[in-house]
Amino acid sequence: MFDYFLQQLIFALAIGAIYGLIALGYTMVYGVMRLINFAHGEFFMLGPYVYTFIFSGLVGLGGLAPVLDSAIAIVASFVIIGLLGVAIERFAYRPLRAYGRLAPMLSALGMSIVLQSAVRVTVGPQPVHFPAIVPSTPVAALGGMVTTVQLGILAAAVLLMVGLTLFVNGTRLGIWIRAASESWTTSSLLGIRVNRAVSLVFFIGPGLGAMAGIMYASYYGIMQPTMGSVIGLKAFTAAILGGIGSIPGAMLGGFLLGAIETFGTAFLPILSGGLIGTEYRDVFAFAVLILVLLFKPAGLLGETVSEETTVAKKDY
Amino acid sequence: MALALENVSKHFGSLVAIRNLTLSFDVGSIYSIIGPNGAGKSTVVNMIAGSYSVTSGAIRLGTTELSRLPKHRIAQLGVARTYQNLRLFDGMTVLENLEVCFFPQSWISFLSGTKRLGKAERLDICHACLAEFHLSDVADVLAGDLPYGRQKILELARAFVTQAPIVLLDEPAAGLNHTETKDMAAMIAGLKRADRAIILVEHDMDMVMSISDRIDVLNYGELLCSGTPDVVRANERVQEAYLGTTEELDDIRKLAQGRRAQGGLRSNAGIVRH
Amino acid sequence: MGNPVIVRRIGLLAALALCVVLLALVPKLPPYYVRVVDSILIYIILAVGLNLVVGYAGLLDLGFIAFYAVGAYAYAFLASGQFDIHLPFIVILFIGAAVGALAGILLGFPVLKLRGDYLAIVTLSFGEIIRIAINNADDLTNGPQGIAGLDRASLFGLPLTSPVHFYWLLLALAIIVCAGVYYMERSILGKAWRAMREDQDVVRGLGINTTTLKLLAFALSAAIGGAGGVIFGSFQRFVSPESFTFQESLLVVLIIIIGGVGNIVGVIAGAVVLVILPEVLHFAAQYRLLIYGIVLVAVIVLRPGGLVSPRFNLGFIVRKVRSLWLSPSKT
Amino acid sequence: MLKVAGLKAGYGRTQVLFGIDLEVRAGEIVTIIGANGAGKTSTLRSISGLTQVYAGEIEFKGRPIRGLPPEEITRLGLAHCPEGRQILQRLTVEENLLAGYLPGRGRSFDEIRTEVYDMFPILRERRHSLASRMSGGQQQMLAIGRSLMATPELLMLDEPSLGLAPKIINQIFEIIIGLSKSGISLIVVEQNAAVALEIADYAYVIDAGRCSVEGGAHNVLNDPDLKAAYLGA
Amino acid sequence: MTRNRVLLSAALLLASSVLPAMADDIVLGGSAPMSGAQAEFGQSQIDGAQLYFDQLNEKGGIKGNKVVFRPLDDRADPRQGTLVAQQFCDDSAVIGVIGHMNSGVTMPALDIYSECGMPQVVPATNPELMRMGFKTVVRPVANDFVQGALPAKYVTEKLGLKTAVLVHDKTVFGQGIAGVFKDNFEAGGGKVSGTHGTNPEDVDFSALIASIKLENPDVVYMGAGMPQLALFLKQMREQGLKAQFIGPDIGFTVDFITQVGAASAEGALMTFQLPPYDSSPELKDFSERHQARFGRAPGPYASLGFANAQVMAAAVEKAEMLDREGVLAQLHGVTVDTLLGPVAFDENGENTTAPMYLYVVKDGKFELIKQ
Repeated sequence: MFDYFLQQLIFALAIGAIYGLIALGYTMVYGVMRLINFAHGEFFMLGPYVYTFIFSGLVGLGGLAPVLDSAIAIVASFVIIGLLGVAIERFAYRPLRAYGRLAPMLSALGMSIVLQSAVRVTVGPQPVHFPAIVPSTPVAALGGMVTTVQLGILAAAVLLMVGLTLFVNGTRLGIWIRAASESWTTSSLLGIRVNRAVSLVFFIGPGLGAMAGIMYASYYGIMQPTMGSVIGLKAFTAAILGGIGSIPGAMLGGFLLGAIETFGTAFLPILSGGLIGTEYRDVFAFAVLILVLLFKPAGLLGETVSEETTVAKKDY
Repeated sequence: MALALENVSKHFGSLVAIRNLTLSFDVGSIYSIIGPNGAGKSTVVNMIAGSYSVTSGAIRLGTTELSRLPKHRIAQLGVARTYQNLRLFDGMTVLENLEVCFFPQSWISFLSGTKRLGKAERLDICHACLAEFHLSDVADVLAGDLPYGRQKILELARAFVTQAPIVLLDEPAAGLNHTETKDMAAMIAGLKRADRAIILVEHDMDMVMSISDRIDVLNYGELLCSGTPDVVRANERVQEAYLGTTEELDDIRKLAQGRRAQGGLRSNAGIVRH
Repeated sequence: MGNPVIVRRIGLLAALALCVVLLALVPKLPPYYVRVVDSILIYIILAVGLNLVVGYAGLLDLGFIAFYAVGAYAYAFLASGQFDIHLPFIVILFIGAAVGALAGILLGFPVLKLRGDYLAIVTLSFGEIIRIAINNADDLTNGPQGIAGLDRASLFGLPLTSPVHFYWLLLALAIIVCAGVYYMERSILGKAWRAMREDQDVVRGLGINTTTLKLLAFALSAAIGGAGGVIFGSFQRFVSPESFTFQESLLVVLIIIIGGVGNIVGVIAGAVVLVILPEVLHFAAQYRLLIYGIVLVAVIVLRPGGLVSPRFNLGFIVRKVRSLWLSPSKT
Repeated sequence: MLKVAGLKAGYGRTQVLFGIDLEVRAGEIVTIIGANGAGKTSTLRSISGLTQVYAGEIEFKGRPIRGLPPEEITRLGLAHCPEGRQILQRLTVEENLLAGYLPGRGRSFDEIRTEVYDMFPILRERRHSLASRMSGGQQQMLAIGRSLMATPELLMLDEPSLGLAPKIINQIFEIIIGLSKSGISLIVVEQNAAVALEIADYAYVIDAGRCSVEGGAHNVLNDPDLKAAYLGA
Repeated sequence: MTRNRVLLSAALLLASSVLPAMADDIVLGGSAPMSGAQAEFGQSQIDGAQLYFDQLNEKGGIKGNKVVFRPLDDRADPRQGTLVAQQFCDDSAVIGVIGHMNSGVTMPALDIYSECGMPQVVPATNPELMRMGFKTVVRPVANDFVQGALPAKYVTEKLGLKTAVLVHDKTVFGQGIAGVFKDNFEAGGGKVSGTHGTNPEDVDFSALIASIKLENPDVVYMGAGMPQLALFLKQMREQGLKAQFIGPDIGFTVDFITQVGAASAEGALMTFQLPPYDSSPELKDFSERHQARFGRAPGPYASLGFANAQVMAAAVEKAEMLDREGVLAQLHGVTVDTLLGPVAFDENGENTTAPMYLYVVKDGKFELIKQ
């Protein structure tokens, strides 16, 4: 049984890493804009498509070594989707800043429909095989089986998370983002160009989402226009669970959600004697979320703001 | 009915905002709480109204202990207040700002209609109140559209419309000019009733001195002095706490003079009145 | 132009008459259009209900469709061969509303302490939990198969079979709901809600229990959702979980925002636009959703405050009618 | 250095400033005093671009700055240390300083940071603690230090003594004098008018959104009428 | 408000002017999800039907009349489905409908079609549909009973496998077909040791597979859509679960094998309503035409869409009057050789001989198992 547990833990970590990466995008955007960016799942979906486009383009042009082609395509996807994020913020969200929080949220919802439909009508609705970037070989570890792809995902995700943490905590640009998350007014008084900080966030968030998308496609071997909807919602849940606005919270929330889902599937039927089947996995995940929020109303690592100190009078 | 603070303390983390404060307020008088910034005046008001919890000690209204009750219960028992920064319902009319105060206080009274004012009755009271505060002409104007001074008066009216026995006024003169402040003082003085205690937190000394029956001076969360305006005015420690000691000022003065000696500045320009 | 008051009166009368005539003409349309109008009316009812929570109480509820589902399944359980219970439609309508309200209070309790976005995600979770539970409880609900062959509804002996019958029923209910909400909005309760939306802290300082206020909003809105669900069930005569997805919840929220939050006229406009838009876009075949999304973003960027200005609300229309008709001297 | 003429400003439909004229010359300490809510803070916010300006001229170093966004005004060398300190609570002391540092103004981060730490040794001591854990006085020092990171030529301090113990207040004022000596021009908005007038060169009295009196600080301090009106004595 | 009025009138105008048809054209409706999560399957079906009608028109249409195929998107939403149904009913030019793909969407729509006497060929496979007593509808494709029974028989009788685990996606189709498999498997002496529900859009089954591994069954039957079938099998093989994998028709595509990987897919069983694409010139021709017309191999339901169109066209061909009544009179009695093979209907409208074929993946290709 312990082996079984360890095996499940490996799965939980792999999927949790992907959730966490996407959740980072939600949380960063929320941090500076107080916006639930419903379009974020679509950046995740676009990642593998853009990657494939560039990769096959490179190969078509003669290409370099496959590893180099991959690397170039990965970086280019990050940049292209990051820029797309910046453009969307500029045109679909920025004009709505003065109109409360519902209007930009709605706009994000619309953008999500647009992006997903656009991909569907250009490449067709069918799932497409996505060749693994790293060949998948099983490795025995911890009494279970790990594939190289899982290890790769975990490594890449942790690398990106550490990189982001270092960037946000250690560099001037990172500090600017954190300052803008806390107060636009104060930041602007300090000479921080808040709009640029916002753009930066809309570059990094979608870029990370795209990275998660490429990992995901590589892990499961497919990509499809609708792949961002469900996982986007889950990652958003993870961000809330960790405390939205908090970067470590998003990572924690991602891994936690991965664990809840995996262990829910693995142990719910066993522990309930078959009474509660795996089909209740999402109910279980949502129930855990609600429970956490009952005791920690701002998520695990979110800051509890007492109502007396909330200056914003109108929440919605 | 009397409001009493008994050995009340309030800590914010490691910061002690109020230390063992004991005060009591009886109906029929106007009280002022003064003191330097950060002395704990607003904390006292917020604790009475239930916005802040009490770290230790008790606050009682008559025989009821307020300090454990939720905020809306405290208000229902008869504590009304205004806020340091205007907090009106900007998107509602002046009349509606008052009307809301008559929302039925519990499920039972809401459903059964007992102890519940009829609409006509409610409106009569509100209109009478508006008349009393000279706001009748703007009854249907959105509160947010009123000029600052009248918004202040509306907030005052909202605190008085339910005839609460305890009214807490948090800096009613803040932001008003001299004439307005004088009017405000007269208005508050005129609201003194035998069945009502008015507690004022205010910086404007003219107002405080002219209308208060008793002044409590707070410093570092403790009561520095308490008494009639004359007593307080004469108290040296109060003067010190408010104006700073002369020696410290001297040091700064010396430094300032050293700097000015460089010259070329407008230090000695005459006074121009616009 | 003679007496301007008279001219304006005639104009107003003509406008009102036009509305009545248009509404009376709907049954003459081909059934497809009647069905579209029926859909619009259902969404108006739902959106006006949800608006109580989002627009008046200022709480973003992303799981509203759960109450709709509760209502629809109430009809399926109580008027079909599923348990061989066949209650009259009108009885189930009230039961549906009551069960909806109960579910609303149930949801209300855990979320009251939560701030905006946390509240949104918890309501979303609640909606999903309800849908998944319906999908999984095979013995009770037939799971994904849904419950088919629901009773044909009848009201006071009149059978409700065609889209036209439902048009009249839905129109009546929509008017009742709009009028009820309009009355509530102007009552002291509505004022307390508005005040709470502006500054919940001060409202508490006025002696108002905001917990009660919020629960009341949840319960009322859920009751409307439940009643809407009952009608939906009796109209389709088939219920299955796929009618109650998160997308449906979002659609109702969209209707409110597109139209203008907190404004019944806006909600009506929003429902009209968002129900008709996909129908119009049928010609675009696979580009349909793409164009829909583009229109959505365009509308919101161009009119961020909603299609209908907050000033143009039901109160405004009523005042206009009053001032022009009832007391012409005051114009 | 700074010239403001006929400034009218407000928040949406509520106008709060009805015509402010003021001037700051190089090296001066100018103080703005007046009743709470009279418009002192709004004046500073209008100058730094935070409050909507309806009419009037604002010129900094001969350049009109009305309508510029706050960050660009700061980048020109006009820093604003806001009321209530507005420390970024979730950042550490040093991160707050880093947030305030503007590259491209000719001085390195390390250089200014050392200066600030020398001025406020307590900040160096607690450089890695979260700003929210600092006491009120320390936060005020941090706020001033942070403003200095932008190498300002004119620094506007809004209520630097607010909520501070008298001893700390005196320290703050000593620092203000020190800043002035190092060549920074200052506007100090103060409720504690008595001390503010002691250290200032020139004073403006604002009353209900208008400039009612101006003059050499000492003359204002010693004017019997003004004393009665604004100094609470 | 003016904006809304403009929008409204524009809406009504546009809605009434969708794809105008010539007076003597034969207008046939079709409906399936063409947007949203199930767009792939719906679109493949529509494409298949379109392909046949194009082919028909090239040959001069039916009795010299051009066939206009008018597909409408139902988004797999029952409410949308009723609107689409009503729209077809209202348009007197429409004399037959192929739709809907989802049983849940078809269910409330049946009522509407039958009320306006609309001849309907239904692609949805839920057995329940044809037992509701509607006389306006036929189903050429095999229902889930046939599809679930065939592989169950094969693995118990021919392969002698004893234990099975069922996985389904909690949809009407997935759950229904898994249930049928279970009944037949148990009837054949097998034992079902567990049934697991997933969500229709799940992609990660690793936790579930690990727990199935504990049960170590001989057979894993999965009632789900694509790409879930492929993902499940791939992850199953990655974890070294060696059980016999069986899936339904929806996985009978080239994509299935590419997505799983030829090595991992080896040995998987799949049911399908058609003989192999290369088994007859018609099928070969279909496959090539599809590739030529749409630039891709036939999607999961393209051939079924094609066959449904063949049935509808045959009924129209035989009709004396080119109206609904005329077509309806012929609908039940029609016999036609389709891609599926010969089609004829019983009193419920089910195909009496609805064929079902079992395939095994061998060397990266589907190979028919001859019985």
